[in-house]
Amino acid sequence: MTHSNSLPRGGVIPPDSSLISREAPIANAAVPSVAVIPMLQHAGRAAVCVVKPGDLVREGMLIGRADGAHSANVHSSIPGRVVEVRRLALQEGISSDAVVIELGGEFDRSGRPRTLKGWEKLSRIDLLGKIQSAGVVGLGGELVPTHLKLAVMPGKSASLLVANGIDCEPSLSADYALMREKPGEIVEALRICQVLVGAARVVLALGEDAEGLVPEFERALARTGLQCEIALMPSRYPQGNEQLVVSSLDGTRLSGPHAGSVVLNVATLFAVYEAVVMDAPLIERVLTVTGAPVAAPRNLKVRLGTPVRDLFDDCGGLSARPGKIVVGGPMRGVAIASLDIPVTKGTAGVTAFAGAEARTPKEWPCIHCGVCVEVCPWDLVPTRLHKLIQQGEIEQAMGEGLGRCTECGCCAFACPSHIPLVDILRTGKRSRGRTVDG
Amino acid sequence: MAETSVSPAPGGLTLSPAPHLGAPMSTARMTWLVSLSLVPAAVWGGVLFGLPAVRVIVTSICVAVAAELASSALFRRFTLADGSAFLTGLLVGLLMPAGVPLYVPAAAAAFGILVVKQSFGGLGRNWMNPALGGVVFALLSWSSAMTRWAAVGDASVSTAVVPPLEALRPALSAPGAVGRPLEILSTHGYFFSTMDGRIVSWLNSHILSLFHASLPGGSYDILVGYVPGRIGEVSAPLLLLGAAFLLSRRIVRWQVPVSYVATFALLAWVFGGFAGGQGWFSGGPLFHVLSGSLILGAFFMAGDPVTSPLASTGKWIYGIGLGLLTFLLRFYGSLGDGVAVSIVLGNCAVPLIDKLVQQHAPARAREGIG
Amino acid sequence: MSWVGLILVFSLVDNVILSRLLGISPRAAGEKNARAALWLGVSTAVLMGVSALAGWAIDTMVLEPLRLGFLRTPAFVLSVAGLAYLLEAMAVRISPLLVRTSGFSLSGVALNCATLGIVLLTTRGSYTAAESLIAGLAAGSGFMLVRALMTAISERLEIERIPRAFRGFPLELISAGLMAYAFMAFDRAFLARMLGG
Amino acid sequence: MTPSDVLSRGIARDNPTAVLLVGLCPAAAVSVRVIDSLWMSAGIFAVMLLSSFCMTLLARGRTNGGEMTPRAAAGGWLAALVISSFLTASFELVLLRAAPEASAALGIYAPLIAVNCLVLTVIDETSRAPSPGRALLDAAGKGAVFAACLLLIGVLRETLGAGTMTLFPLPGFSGTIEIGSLSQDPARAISFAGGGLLCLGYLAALARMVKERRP
Repeated sequence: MTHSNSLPRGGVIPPDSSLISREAPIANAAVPSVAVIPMLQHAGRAAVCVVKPGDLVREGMLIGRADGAHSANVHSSIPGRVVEVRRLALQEGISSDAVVIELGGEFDRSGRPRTLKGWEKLSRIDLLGKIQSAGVVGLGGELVPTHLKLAVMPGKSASLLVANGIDCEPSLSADYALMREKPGEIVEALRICQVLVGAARVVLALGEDAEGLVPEFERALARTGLQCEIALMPSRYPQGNEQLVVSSLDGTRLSGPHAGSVVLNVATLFAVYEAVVMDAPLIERVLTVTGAPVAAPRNLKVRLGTPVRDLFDDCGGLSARPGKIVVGGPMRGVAIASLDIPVTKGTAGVTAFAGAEARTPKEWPCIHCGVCVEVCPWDLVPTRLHKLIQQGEIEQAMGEGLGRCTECGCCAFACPSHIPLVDILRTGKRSRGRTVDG
Repeated sequence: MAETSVSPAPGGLTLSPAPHLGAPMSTARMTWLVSLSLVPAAVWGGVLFGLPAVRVIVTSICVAVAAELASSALFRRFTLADGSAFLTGLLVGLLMPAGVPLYVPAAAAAFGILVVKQSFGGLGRNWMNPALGGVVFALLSWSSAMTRWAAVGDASVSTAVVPPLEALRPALSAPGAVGRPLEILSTHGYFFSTMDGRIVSWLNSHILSLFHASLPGGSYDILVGYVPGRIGEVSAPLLLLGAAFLLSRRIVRWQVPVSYVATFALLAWVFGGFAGGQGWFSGGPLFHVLSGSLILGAFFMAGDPVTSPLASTGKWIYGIGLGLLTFLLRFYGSLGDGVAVSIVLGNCAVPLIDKLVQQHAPARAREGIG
Repeated sequence: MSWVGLILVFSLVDNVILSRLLGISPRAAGEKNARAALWLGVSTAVLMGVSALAGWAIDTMVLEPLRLGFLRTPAFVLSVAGLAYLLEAMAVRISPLLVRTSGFSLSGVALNCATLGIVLLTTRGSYTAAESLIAGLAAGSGFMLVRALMTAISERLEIERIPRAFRGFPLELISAGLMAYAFMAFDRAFLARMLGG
Repeated sequence: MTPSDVLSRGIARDNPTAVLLVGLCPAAAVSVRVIDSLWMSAGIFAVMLLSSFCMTLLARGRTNGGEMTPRAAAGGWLAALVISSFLTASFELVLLRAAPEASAALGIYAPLIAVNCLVLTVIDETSRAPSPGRALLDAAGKGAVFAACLLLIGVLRETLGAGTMTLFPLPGFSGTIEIGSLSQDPARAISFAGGGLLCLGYLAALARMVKERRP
């Protein structure tokens, strides 16, 4: 069962700057000698640190306990000794405590034979508990604890369960690489989730460029007997967005969060598999290291807490002095000031830009060309919104839909006047006060 | 401009907001490319009408640039680099007849830049096309000077000095004028080039006779643009060449020009025949599309992003409205060929069109929730 | 002149704002509300139509027979003010909320000036009662059409960065001037050709 | 709603520049010739001052310092309209006698003086003012500014739009000055209604600039 669905409207096709061979195997990144593990790697409040300097920690040991509904557990990704707990600036305006661990001692898991645990006999509560305690959060970017998404009200069931295999950014291919290497595991995790939510319809959504993976998945599905459609979607950014995937599948217009549908990124599903079947906490993830200055861009499996600096060493180093380093992809990634920023659960990729690419182009006046209106997937009028915000008319802008903006970056990408529309819209949203979690 | 958080980090890394990719095209480049794509038509006009035409174009460009510089000094911001003043000057020049006294293009360019554009804060903020605003000002002020045509070819034949479209109106009111526009012109002694005579008669006798069809005299001249007229409007093929370039680079969107020309041609075909003493469906759509400044106006001025609607629904409404207005004003109006003034009229309605189309958009989004 | 001609002359050719310069005032904030704007438009057209009719009645039935022509101005001024007051009172009855929240008003000075202008034009033009009514209604529609266009333009300009000296009323006037030039395409010769041929 | 709110609704009373400009709009319609601007200014000036004077007399008899009741305000408003319209009618008659040609040129704009924004606002202000003498002086000042603005617009529009200056005809002088070659090919568009609106717009911008320079 394979069918194509198009983006309801808008979207852009950015130049594919992924310089990596998507087909190359995922390489294991070197274990960092010092891991810096922030307590804030998820949507809610930062986890409460449960270790202190001098403590010895084992690989996969709990070092931060979830604090509140949207918070998640944090585990040590390496064995060793806690050197210090310090404040770390993650990005503009956001900082959290981070545990600094110096590598030492033995690995409990890595390199040891792994035992599969049967999960069919476990209760829903046990399954959700395993996922929760492993600190699994949505790895596609939203970083909401996964057990919350899977906790369907008793007696109810979801209408739609989607395994989202579309990479969230144009030049990242970590999700693709994971799907190529672990189709069985992903399907198994999908089965677990289906047991939990009991959806009427289960769909595996793939990008058009991943058509080659369809036979492999069909075999895996046949083995397990899971009733699941495979849907191919156009590779137009931001097709990987959760709401867009759902509305493409439903054929409905865009609206707020879809009640009754559960969308899980394939990396998240793999983490669910590890948590349930392997009893392993989330301490590593696959990410893409790319960009012109990177000598050998590739997909890496990286332990959380590894500094970005180390990743480049695993990719043959930097061939040129980069002008800008971005955590994430080119459309939504956050530029970082220092290479010491660690990899966290949300890091789907690291992109380096050469000096010339990093220069911000000259800004011209808005000429009302309407390209931003054309590309906005959310039916907004970014040119009007940004002018309203600059005039201080935030309420008016909210009335015209500012709240629906997901900062996907299409408008600013397409703007011929190079107006930083997303930045202005984001400022407008922030100035209206922080939105309440949940 | 907007306060963006672009700053070099201590390690020499740039910190700028996402997205980190951008459009390769820039607004200034787009504007200069529009000017570039007008060059072939401008050169044709220069060759056809000689030195007077060059003088008109140079005057209007110089005045436009000077006016832009003056307002730059007043508002303390340098805006010449965006190319819009040059383009306005060029368009004003192209919309003038070659024989016009030079103060007319000068006044039109100055009015366009200072009143129509800079009073509103410069490029992107004006709601009326500066070049057309200037031209309409000139049309209203100096209507007779705006019809001082320059001769093409054999200047001793008086009719060769008037553009076909202008010659058509008196010819139509003469008794016994029946037929398609070019036929009426021929029977009233309108002068076409000898080249035209040779090519059309060869085509008629060698090829079209096989299909029992014939072309009226003047077809070749009209198509190639070997006729009197405003400097930039005469050569339809060269204008279309420039337009094709702009469309292919997505500098001009196709919706407005295409719906504009199509609506106009349809109306001219259906109703245009009445003026020639005939009934329905007998107008000369091709003649009317190729004569006057319709193509120049549709692609280079109606397609101007600043003064056309944002969304594509609005663009269609705008284009169809322009076609209707141009039809009415060309067949019944008094201001030239009706193109300049109908686009200016259309400009007046653009903010309202945008408002109505946008008021529609949130309603659509609400449908999804409900 | 035919009915169509009469309507076109009073709505487009001799537009109250663009060619008579009547009824111009800085935009009222209430007009942002689309429904209020529509209401105001309809009632303005009605006010102008009824006033023109009343003006005709006063002129031909009272002032002419009694040879009181010199009293025209006071009579018209008072009748327009009275009618505006009446219509507004009716609007308050029909939809009190709309009137209160939107700044809906039929008795503004500029509007009264425009209405009086219409009355003067129709009575001087020696039209019949029906023609006066139609002319008034047409003038009112033309007034509101231009008002709607200008409102949309100034709403677009409102959010732009514009030199401070020009913000607001000055640009509304300049925009109206440019629009007046554009509307000169609809002249009497155009009407004559279109309706005659 | 009391009729005294009428003015505050139509136009902000505390913004004299806006009142002046809104009042100028209908007046500018006749500013095609300098002479017409002069007659129009004269009409506005006379009607405004005389009706203000009448109103102060009336108001003095009626309100003895206390707050005006809505009914009194309504009566005052009606009185203002009656007075200004009768004075306007008188001005029309005078104009018809003194300068029939100007009367024709002013057309419907002469009776419109009765409901001119500036005239009504000034009448309203003077009838409320504690010291009528001062208010009348104030009104005269406003009338002078109005006349100057209208004259400026008239001169601009006639010189640029027609290349002439039309003044009073005197013995040995036709009343019209032709300005060099400009009268051959004037920018006729400036003498159209649109030109009047543009002049008003730039005048408004100029007024804003002057006001901001001098806080």
